[in-house]
Amino acid sequence: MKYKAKIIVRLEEGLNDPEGRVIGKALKNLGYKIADLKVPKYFEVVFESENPEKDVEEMCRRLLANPVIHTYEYQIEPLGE
Amino acid sequence: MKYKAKIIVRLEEGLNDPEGRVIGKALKNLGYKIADLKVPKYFEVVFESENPEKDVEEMCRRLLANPVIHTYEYQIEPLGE
Amino acid sequence: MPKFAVIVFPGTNCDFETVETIKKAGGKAERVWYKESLKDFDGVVLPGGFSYADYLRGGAISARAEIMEEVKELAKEGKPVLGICNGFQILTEAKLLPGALRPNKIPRFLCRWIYLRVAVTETAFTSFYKEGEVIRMPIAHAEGNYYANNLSKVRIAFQYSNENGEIIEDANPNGSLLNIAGISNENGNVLGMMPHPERASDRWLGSEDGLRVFKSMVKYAKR
Amino acid sequence: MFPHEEKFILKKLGREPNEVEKAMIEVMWSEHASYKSSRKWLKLLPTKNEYVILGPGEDAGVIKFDENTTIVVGIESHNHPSAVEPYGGAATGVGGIVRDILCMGARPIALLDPIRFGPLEKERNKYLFEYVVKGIADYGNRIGVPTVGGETEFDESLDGYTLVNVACIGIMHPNELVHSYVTESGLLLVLVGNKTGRDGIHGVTFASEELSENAEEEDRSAVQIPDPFTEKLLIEATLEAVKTGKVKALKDLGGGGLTCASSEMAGKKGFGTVIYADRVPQREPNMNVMEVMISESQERMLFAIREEDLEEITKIFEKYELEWTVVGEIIDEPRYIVYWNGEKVADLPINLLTEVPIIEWEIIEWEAGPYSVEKDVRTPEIVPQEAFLKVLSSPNIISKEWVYRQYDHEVQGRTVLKPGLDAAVLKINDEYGLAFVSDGNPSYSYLNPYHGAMACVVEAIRNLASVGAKPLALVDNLNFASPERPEVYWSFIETIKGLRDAANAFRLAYVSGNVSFYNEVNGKSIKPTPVVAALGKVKLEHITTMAFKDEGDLIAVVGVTNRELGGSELYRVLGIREGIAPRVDLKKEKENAEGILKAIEHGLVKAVHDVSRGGLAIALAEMAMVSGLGFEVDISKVPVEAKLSPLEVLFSESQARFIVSFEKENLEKLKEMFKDFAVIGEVKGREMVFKSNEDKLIRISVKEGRKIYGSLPKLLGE
Ligand SMILES: Nc1ncnc2c1ncn2[C@@H]1O[C@H](COP(=O)(O)OP(=O)(O)O)[C@@H](O)[C@H]1O
Ligand SMILES: [Mg+2]
Repeated sequence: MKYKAKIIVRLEEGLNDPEGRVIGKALKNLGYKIADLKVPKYFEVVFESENPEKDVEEMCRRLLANPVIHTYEYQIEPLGE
Repeated sequence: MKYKAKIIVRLEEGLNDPEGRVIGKALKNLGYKIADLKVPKYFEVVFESENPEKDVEEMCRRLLANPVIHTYEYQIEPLGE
Repeated sequence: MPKFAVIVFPGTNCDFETVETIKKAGGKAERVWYKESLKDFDGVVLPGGFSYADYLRGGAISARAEIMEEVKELAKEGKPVLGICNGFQILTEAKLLPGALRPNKIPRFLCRWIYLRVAVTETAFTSFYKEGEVIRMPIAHAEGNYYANNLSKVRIAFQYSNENGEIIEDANPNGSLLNIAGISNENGNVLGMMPHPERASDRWLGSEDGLRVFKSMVKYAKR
Repeated sequence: MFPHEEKFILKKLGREPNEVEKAMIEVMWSEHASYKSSRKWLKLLPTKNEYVILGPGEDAGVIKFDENTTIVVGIESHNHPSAVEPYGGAATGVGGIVRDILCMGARPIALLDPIRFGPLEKERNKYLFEYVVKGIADYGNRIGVPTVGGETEFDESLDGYTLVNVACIGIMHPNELVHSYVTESGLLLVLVGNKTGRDGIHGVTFASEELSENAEEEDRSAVQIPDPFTEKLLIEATLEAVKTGKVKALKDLGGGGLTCASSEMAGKKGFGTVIYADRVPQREPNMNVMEVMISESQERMLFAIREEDLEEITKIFEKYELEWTVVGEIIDEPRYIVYWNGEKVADLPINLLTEVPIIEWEIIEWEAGPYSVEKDVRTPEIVPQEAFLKVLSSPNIISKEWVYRQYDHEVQGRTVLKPGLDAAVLKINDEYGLAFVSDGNPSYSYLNPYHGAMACVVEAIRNLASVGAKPLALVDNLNFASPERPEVYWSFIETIKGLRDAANAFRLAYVSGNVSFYNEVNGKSIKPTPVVAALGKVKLEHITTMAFKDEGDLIAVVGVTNRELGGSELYRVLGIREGIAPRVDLKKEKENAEGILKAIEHGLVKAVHDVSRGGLAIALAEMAMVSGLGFEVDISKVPVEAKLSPLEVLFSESQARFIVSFEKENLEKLKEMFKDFAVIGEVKGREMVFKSNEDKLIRISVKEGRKIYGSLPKLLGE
């Protein structure tokens, strides 16, 4: 079966996020009232699998996220054959 | 009012996407059956605004995306005062 | 003469000068493409560069390559394993060293010369230094901000300092924890560092302070 | 395409070209690919001397460094694409020039990036600036080629636009030179690298037209996504392939894509080619033959190799996981034939693609009309201290550290002199280094294109001399507005004459170059902007920097100061657009540059800096700020030609001048070496002090000066 997973990888709460800070500041400089801006990593993966949950969980743990600094979440939807 | 916007910025279809290609290949090498992998940019913005739709649309056009190569979409939810 | 493998991943770009520097330090060295084998080598250097263009995270994809299993074996045998810049990122991503290298506090690539304080001399790569010695070499990275939630299994080898060896916030170019620029494992045979000692091994290039990293490594491998 | 061109084609072909043929001809005849309105004038430039192995004509110039070392150099602009998409435009500009160097068989070892923008007060300009720099950084760093210098200039005339030039040098053994043309038939054409997509289609024609207001929406096709990962693999694979000696010809795919690369490769020495276009790996579905043939997708190379060597060479490509395909072959008949799924879709005499007739635009005489802005103006009276602070804090003067810290200027382990000094120096062997620098002065060129062009050349040479390097070769990049405007075309011709005369005076040659026309926004021309990059050779022991070395050293000026403030930074910060551009006296330039080299060789000077933008005041301040040491000078001692006000002495941008610092005991020897030489003060304390006789004009601590000098991040809102 084919699936599509949307995966979000975030920095652990409490770690500061320099990239988000800089983009947030740039938007403030353009005049917007930014209270917070985050830039999590985001992946859209189309894949074939017998066991999509397990596969996506593994992809995150083995490659897409670094457990030392990241948490992750995902949604999986079936795409049919 | 405070709002939270989730903004996804994608490369136009058809453009070369080395990052997606390389990460997709890395997952394939780990044994997954990847058909397609994309790495859109993803922003979570908390901001204050009188006119949130207009502001987010502008933020995208002025800084977060370049309409020449990107498309973008967003969802906005109110957070209260 | 001990022979070192300088591993080349797709996108590695400090391999040639690293080979030359090892030779200058009295060792033999060869570039080894990441699909080749590491048998017959007395040590390994993972040089700097942009393996896989830093896509995903610096070092993340390389760390999952098969050759890293061989590197782990070598490390277990006590042979010297040195990771420089991208090589350091690979070592942490491969869990050969704890922690992670996050984007710099100013999230941009930063190329400049810095001062380092040598914090420990009992490693395979620092025996030619004096403890507390202040040395100069360049950094060149976008993700060099070292972070770990537990430093108990680590030896801090190099720290960013000012000219006088003071470990102060102002001397920290990337926001790393405790000004850490390089760490080794408990055993001292695996070391990762963000600064580039191979770029500070020729008097014309500004300093020869880095050469002793390689001299130490060669001496250690001979033992 | 013009009607008379269409007629010419009809006559030559004896029939109407079909659609595919027409598209290919159009691409090859575009201004960008054919140089049709500049070629005639470019011929004026000197292209030969004892160092030149290969002058203009192939992808890059080749010069001799020593018996074992050949240097390859080229320069390229990526102005339009960068104005539309600064990150990708600038990055792919780097990629393009790097492949030009690579395809001569050389390893790219250094980049320079002369870049120009509108004023930073405007958000759009700031955005263009930040992303151009990021694009260059991300690409150059990832392919492991150090960016060792460049220029960064801001000018009102570029509001909303950007000029992105990139120069690259490569190194190889003399035996490794590979040409871009074949000299035998039967060779296979192997396309290596990225898949071919629709990006860049009409890119060449795009670069030959003015940027219209809603270019962003229209010109999507001209923008490409940079892929430094593939480029780095291409570099290593290509060099490994070249080492086998079995690569018979090599070309990168740039403007004009496969059509341009294959027709030039085959046609140059009279051969032809058959291309099987459907074999080209395609990134997008449903591409047609025309798209495949003219696509400008990046990171692709075309190799010509013998059939028996195919396996050996392609093994190398496979090692680097690069896709390769045999897309065609070289034939004896000078024809250009394209097949698409077995069907012949194009069949042209190959010289219809490769030999484009020259068309002369209207040439006019310079009229003392509206364009003639060169008229004398009085320098307003302002307090020198105030003027100094204004000029020092100008975005054109302040340190560009914010830029070059983002570039890996150390990779490959050769960078002896790093960015921030007069010229970069790369270590070539244990004895010698290669100096590399670029200069452009559009504010002079605008006032006087002839002298402005000469000023680029002589400033580059002064920069080389300041670090102790003897000039070897030049390359030029000519950024102009539409040549269809008479005044633009005139300024272009004047520029070429200036470049010619200046180079001739030093017996130097232009080994490569680039012309970029149609740089206009909203119907407004940019200033004529020639940019010159120069290469020099320096003994490592002789390398000198602008940093003051010791307190008590004397400071002297070499050269004469005239009242020459037209186009100066002082006038710019005061909003004065008129004036007379500094005049270049080639004899003096030569004498003084040679004198400086001799003084360095004899170990007589400790610090040397040329005087350029901002005049004596800024040159001295830079020497102090780089070193941390102050000075005290009396500017009434500066050799002048006529009577000048103190302000004019401080900020005049007269050419042919240097500042040196040295030990007292060398004074007499130095005096003998220069016609115009005067001690004006000494290295002293931690303050910069300018006096005129007993009047104190300017006094500011080095520390305070450095704060202003380092204010670029602040201007960017950081
Ligand atoms: N875009 C850039 N990239 C790299 N280096 C730059 C850039 N712009 C300026 N620099 C460096 O800053 C220094 C000063 O530049 P500039 O004022 O143009 O020098 P000069 O006046 O001597 O020609 C030089 O070392 C130059 O290489
Ligand atoms: Mg300058």
